[in-house]
Amino acid sequence: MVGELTFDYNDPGSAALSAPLAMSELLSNPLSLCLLLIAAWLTIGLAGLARPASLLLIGRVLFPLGALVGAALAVIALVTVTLPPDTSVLPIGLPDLPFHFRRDALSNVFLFLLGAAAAGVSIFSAGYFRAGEGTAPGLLCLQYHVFLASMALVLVADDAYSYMVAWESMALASYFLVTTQHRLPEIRRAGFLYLLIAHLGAVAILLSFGVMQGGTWQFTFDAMRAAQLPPAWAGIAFLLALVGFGAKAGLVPLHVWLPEAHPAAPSPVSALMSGVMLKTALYGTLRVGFDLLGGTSWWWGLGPLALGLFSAIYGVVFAAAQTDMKRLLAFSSIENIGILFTGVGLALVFNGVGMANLAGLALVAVLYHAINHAFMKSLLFVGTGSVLHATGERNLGRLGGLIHRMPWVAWTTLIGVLAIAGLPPLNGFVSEWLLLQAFLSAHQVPKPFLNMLLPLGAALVALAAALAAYVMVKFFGVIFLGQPREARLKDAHDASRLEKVGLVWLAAGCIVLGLAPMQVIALLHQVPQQLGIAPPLAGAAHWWMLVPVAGRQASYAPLLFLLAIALTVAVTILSVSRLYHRRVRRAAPWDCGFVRLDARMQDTAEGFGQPIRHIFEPFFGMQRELPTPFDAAPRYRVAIADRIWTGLYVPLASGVQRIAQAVAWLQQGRIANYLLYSFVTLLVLLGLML
Amino acid sequence: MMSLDLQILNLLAALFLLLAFAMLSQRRVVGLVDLLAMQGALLCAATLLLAWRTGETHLYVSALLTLTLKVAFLPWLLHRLIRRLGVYWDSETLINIPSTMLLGLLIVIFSFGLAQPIAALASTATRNGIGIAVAVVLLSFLTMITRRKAMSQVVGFLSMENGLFFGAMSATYGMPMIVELGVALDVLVAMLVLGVFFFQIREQFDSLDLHHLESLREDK
Amino acid sequence: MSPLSWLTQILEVIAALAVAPLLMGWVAQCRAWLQNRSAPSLLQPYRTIRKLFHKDAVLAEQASALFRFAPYIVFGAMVCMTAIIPSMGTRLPLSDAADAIALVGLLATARMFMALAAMDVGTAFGSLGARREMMVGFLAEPALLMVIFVAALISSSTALPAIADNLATQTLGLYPSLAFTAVAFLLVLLAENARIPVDNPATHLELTMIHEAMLLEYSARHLALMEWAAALKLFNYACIGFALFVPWGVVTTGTAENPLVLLAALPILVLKLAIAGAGLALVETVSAKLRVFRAPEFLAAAFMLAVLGLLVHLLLGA
Amino acid sequence: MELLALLAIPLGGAVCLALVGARRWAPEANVVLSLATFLAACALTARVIDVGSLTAAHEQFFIDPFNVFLVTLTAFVALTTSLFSRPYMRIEREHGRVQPQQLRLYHSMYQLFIAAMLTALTSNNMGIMWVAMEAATLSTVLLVTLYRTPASLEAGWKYFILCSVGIAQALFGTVLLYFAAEKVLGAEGLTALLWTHLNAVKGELEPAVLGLAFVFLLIGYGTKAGLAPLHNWLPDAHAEGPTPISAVLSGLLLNVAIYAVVRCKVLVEGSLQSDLPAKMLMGFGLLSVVLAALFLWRQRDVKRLFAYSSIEHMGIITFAFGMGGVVANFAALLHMTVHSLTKSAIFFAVGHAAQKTGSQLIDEIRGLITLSPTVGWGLMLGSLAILGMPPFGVFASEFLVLTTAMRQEPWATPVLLVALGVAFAAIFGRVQPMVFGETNARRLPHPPALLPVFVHLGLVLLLGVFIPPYLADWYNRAAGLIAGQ
Repeated sequence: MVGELTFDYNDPGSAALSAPLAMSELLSNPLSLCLLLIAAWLTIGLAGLARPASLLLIGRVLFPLGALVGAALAVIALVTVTLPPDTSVLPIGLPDLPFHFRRDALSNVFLFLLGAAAAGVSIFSAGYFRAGEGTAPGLLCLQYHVFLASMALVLVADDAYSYMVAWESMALASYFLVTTQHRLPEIRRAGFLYLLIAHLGAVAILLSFGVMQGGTWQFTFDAMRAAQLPPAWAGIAFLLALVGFGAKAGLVPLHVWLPEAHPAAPSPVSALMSGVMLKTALYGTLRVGFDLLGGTSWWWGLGPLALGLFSAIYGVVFAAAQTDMKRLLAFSSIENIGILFTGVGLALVFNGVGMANLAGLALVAVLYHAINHAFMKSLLFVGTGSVLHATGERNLGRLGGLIHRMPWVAWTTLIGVLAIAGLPPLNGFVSEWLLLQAFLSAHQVPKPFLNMLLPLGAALVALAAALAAYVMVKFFGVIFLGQPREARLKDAHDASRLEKVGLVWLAAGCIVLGLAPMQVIALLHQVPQQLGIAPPLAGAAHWWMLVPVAGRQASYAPLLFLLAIALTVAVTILSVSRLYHRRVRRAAPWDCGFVRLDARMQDTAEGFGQPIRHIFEPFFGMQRELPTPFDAAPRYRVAIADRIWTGLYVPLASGVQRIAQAVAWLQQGRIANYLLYSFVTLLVLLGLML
Repeated sequence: MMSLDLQILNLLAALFLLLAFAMLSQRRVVGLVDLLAMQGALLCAATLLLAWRTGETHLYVSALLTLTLKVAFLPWLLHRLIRRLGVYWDSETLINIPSTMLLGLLIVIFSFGLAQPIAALASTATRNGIGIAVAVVLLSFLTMITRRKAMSQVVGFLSMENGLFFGAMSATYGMPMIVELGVALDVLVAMLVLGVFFFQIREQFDSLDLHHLESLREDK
Repeated sequence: MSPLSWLTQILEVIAALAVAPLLMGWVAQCRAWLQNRSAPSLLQPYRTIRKLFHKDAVLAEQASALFRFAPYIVFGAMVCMTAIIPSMGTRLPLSDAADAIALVGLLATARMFMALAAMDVGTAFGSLGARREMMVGFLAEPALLMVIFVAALISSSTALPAIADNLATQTLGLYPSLAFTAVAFLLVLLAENARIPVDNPATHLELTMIHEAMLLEYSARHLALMEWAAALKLFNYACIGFALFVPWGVVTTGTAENPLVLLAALPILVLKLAIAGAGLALVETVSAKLRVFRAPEFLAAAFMLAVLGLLVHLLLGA
Repeated sequence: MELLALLAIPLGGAVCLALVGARRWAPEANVVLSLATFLAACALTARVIDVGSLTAAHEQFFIDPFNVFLVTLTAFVALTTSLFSRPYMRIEREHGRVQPQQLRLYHSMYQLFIAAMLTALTSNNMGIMWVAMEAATLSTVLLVTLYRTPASLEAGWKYFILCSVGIAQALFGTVLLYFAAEKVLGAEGLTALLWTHLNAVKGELEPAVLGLAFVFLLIGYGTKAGLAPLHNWLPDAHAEGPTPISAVLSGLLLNVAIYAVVRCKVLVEGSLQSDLPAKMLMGFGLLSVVLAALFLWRQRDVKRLFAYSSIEHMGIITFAFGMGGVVANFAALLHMTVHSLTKSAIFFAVGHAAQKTGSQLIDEIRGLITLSPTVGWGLMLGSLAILGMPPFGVFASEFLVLTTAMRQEPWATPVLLVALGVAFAAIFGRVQPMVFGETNARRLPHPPALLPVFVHLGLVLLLGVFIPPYLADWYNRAAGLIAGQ
């Protein structure tokens, strides 16, 4: 038996809850405020077109303004999360289907995610974008803010049409942002692949809406909630939605566009795409699965669960093998998306078998991790952006030792690295902890086999998390530590002031989210509560201590934890320097007495990935070039190929090619044949009519 | 025993069909045009007979149209074109003659079967003509498919038009006047356009053989 | 949380700090006996640490602040673990601060900082050691988690003290699942503490070393802290093992009122440690060092065993 | 009155331009005439909006919500196309691709073509509609062959033969219709072919005859609408003619043909109590979508590419009409509108691109966005619009079509999904490198006439996010009318 879900928080937490109730009179309709802010984003974007070439206007005015709007959105979403849903209708769209909007706790959580991350990224972009990089700054500003606005619209849309419009505008805007450097063929290819898969996904989502619709012209989400679908059709709707949203989220095997597109974009855009845009897909899955379809059947969860676990492992393993820092981060995003969808699947299963508390727990874990990932991944991506600007280098093999040249970027990035590696007391750990706690109760699911298999999922999640730590050591160590692998890295410069602000904002987010889990969870739990998945929280012992499920004594108190470590470290430092001395002498590295040490002797990115490539060989299609002892200029090269790309997509394309070739035979340019076609068609139709 | 004029009408219909078969097998372009002219003549005769029988004035007009256009003008135009362009023979048909005839036979059966229910409904005396008309339309379709020379395709097209008119006549004693005029006008314009066409094609490829016109294709 | 209980907490930590190097020395001594070598003194580790503290620290030119700071963090992490793990008493102030999963996270933190510090100087061996350490780590961590999960499922808690409590207080039952996990845990312990067959703490043959390779650039007090942290790590692992498999003899009551009750637990702990150390030495003596890229298979075996334990528990409910 | 103006202006214009079409100011005259026609169309629309459906000239002409919006659309696109063709044909002339007398032919035939289409749309008499359709074909045949290149001649020849043969079938269908009609309406030929009357008595018409008639009519007008497998003339004709003609062929003529098919379908469905006609339309629609998508995959010529895309969209429209029901019809009508606007806009942009780079081959058009940003963005946005990317209007209609299909004909949706995906990959994969990347041509002096492009795209965008109420009401009425309500 599972005890009731209890999180403990006292005054600060409940203050965070009661404050909005006080403010609720003040802002009668938060949704309208959100819509205003979205409009503000659009106007900022359009303002960019006024003087497309002026960096002063765009960099010093517009982007900071955009950041402010983002922050405001985050604040509103935060303080109104406990309010009941409110809706509004805009008289545009299809004749009998105006744009419906609705704000509820679920939207709030993701709006907060979007606003907070966007604030950091925008302020960073203010210092980041420079002239003469492909698209004109003004146009860039437009695309950027349209991207933000459309993401926000996706989160508040309340009917299929406005949702799809916002959804595809998002894809379109991001596509143009990805192809900023359209002169490079590989970037064009990336953009093409991205938009193609995004569009296919969108059509799948569209069809799923088509299944869920409540009848003629009944495309509002309310109608869909009301519509009573036969289980089979509901299942089809969910699977279609899963395919569509999976394509956008980069769920394996629909992930191929992601590692191409994310690196191709300018770093702040990569940050938004990885940190926020992928989450809109998560939002869609939750909206359809739990809200529109009511998450009735437990077996729906199996799809996200299986795909999620596979994506998690697949993504992190490939991340370990990458040599391009942004590709590495992109694959790590696939991993995190995998973890998120695993959680969704778990929540669906729990919900389907009626274990309300655990469903709530899993859902909260998912939302928490989504927010965390938004902060960490944005932080890391903008960090790579600064590195890219400072060195003009994306290849890990040509970086190194940057912690001396760019301390700000290095230390903020270190926070992100530790967080995404899931280390306490930072935020990444909390969400994974919650997810593991949820998994720990999975054996109580009253389904044969499932109750055996689910706990193994925990093992895979743990494996993914551990591998993430490996990847992150590689990422940080190779870029920032060791000796510079290139001479010109010596004159790398640190981030500009605005960039620093952005970095610090995101890093601070990682820390705060890590230290105040109770308060965050108290807010997040509004979502399962409003969706009617889980009962409200029961208050309990201490505001600083997190307890997942009462009836199992397990707890985690990050503040205490951090204090303890800090205390010990401080005491150690003090005592060591008191009892002994603090003399330090600088000398050449010892390195077992080897004298002529140079940068090329450190581990390269390939070298660091070697054990993974060795252990997970079946995942990769590898071509190695090994030097023979007699090579005059020995060189080692290894190329990693994605088996899914070569095994699924390439055959698919060539298949269509072949079919097209076969069909082309119909059209040989001979008029007699064409007449024959008409003739035969005529006879056939006449025959039908007889 | 039906009345004489009806018998004649049926005879004309049969001849009409026969001519269609003749066209299917005829390989000399000049011959084709003559056959076309004869078809026109038959059509005209049938229309006249019908007009006399029913006393519909507009049938006289349409007979007149047929006479001027299909019996006199178009054959003359085509002959002139043939002489000017010097295309007398069609090259080998795409399908050899006997099998074409066989196909034609099947088509005739099909179209008769098709027309029976309609003919049953028809109140006109010439209801059996409908089947013939359908057959002729399809046969000339077949002619167009099997020919290689632009000229013979045109002839096929015109005989298809004849078939249509025959159908209209035998089903409903002809279309409303205004429509008939419009159709006739269209056919006339079409022929003029064709004339221009032939010369353009000739000056491009100095031949009217259709295999020159097979460059726009997808299978390369 | 009475101040007395905090006192108890501090006492436990101090005891751990004191005992940990002793354990190292004891294992070394047992190994020497088993291998017919003349054994070093039991106090050798203390001497080493003291000597190191007195030396002047030598840092490589390109070492960054991270390099200097890492030893303190690693040491601090290990000390915190001692505070959380119920080595002598449960129900201590800090025991709620983190459950077993958080402990694994703490281990990972320490490992990560070690690895980063090793890469910081940019020597060939440093990065090599870091890579190998992380490889061992990412395989050992899930295995350890699985081990803990089994215990957690049995006592429906992921907090070590609670697990220890439950296992200690309830009537003695046989848990076949725990048998599997015990073996898995042993393998993980060997790997994580740089023991034969995965690594050899005594080696200085560069190409085979993992843990040592990361410490190459350290000297003086930094090295001392690292060594001490390593000792604490072994101690912590041992205590985790006790908490999971032989939780008896841990003080479960009255720690809040009277710190001195811990003294009752101390001899039992020392006894357990002595046996464990001897066993460890035995294992190290009888087994041969694996080649580095065999280590994954070794740990994969541990992982599989732990998972098997899990399945067995789910199947038999025990 | 407006109707008279509507038909007389282009007809008279054709005659005048036949005389003076070679003058320097002929293009302007062309624009002015088209403008006048458009104004007449607007007047007519206004009239219909307040008095509702009306007939004229002894019921020979008939205006109802269904065709009046097509009339306005036709007049509008004709106007914008004439605007576009003004500089375009000038440049063609400078390049020496056309001679003055050919320009004369071009201008006069352009007007004649408009007149023919407007007649076909407004005529109430099925026979006259047929005549007008044939006239539309004939007037464009010589325009397709305007350049006298071998390819254009071939294209023209195929266009001529295939369409004439096809439409001959339509004539036979009309004959059968008449045959069935006069049973009910009596032999005095004036009323028996009038759609309004036929529609009034469609219940009593003889099903067997109407079935056959529908087959012939479908084959006939379907050939003109470019439904697979009767489409073979279309890509050739669209690719080889002058771009303005491609624009009107794709944007307008196909619509008119579809219009004819739908008119027939309404009658036949009323008489036949089976859903066979609907099934046929759906079959043609799906086949066209699939085949077109596959052919798109192999295109090297940009105008051919978009010609096939027209086939694809005609397929979608036909499929939607086949599904029937108010929503589907609404979607189909909307799709007709946005498709003709978008496609003509694309052809404008493509025309300028081809002129700038001096080639129609996709591989030789590169980096338009640097060569001429307006053309580049026009082509990019146009292509995205035609591929059904919101917020453009094409998405709105595809949204309705797909959702309705999911509800009514689930079996068809996988086919549509795959076909749309293939088409997207094919078109976008070819357009992107044309717009982006390094250019290989120098800028040309003359300014492109891109006003039409962006006006069209703007309208499509508007229709995507906001359909004006009266327009919506109009669609709804037409949709209801087609649905037989």
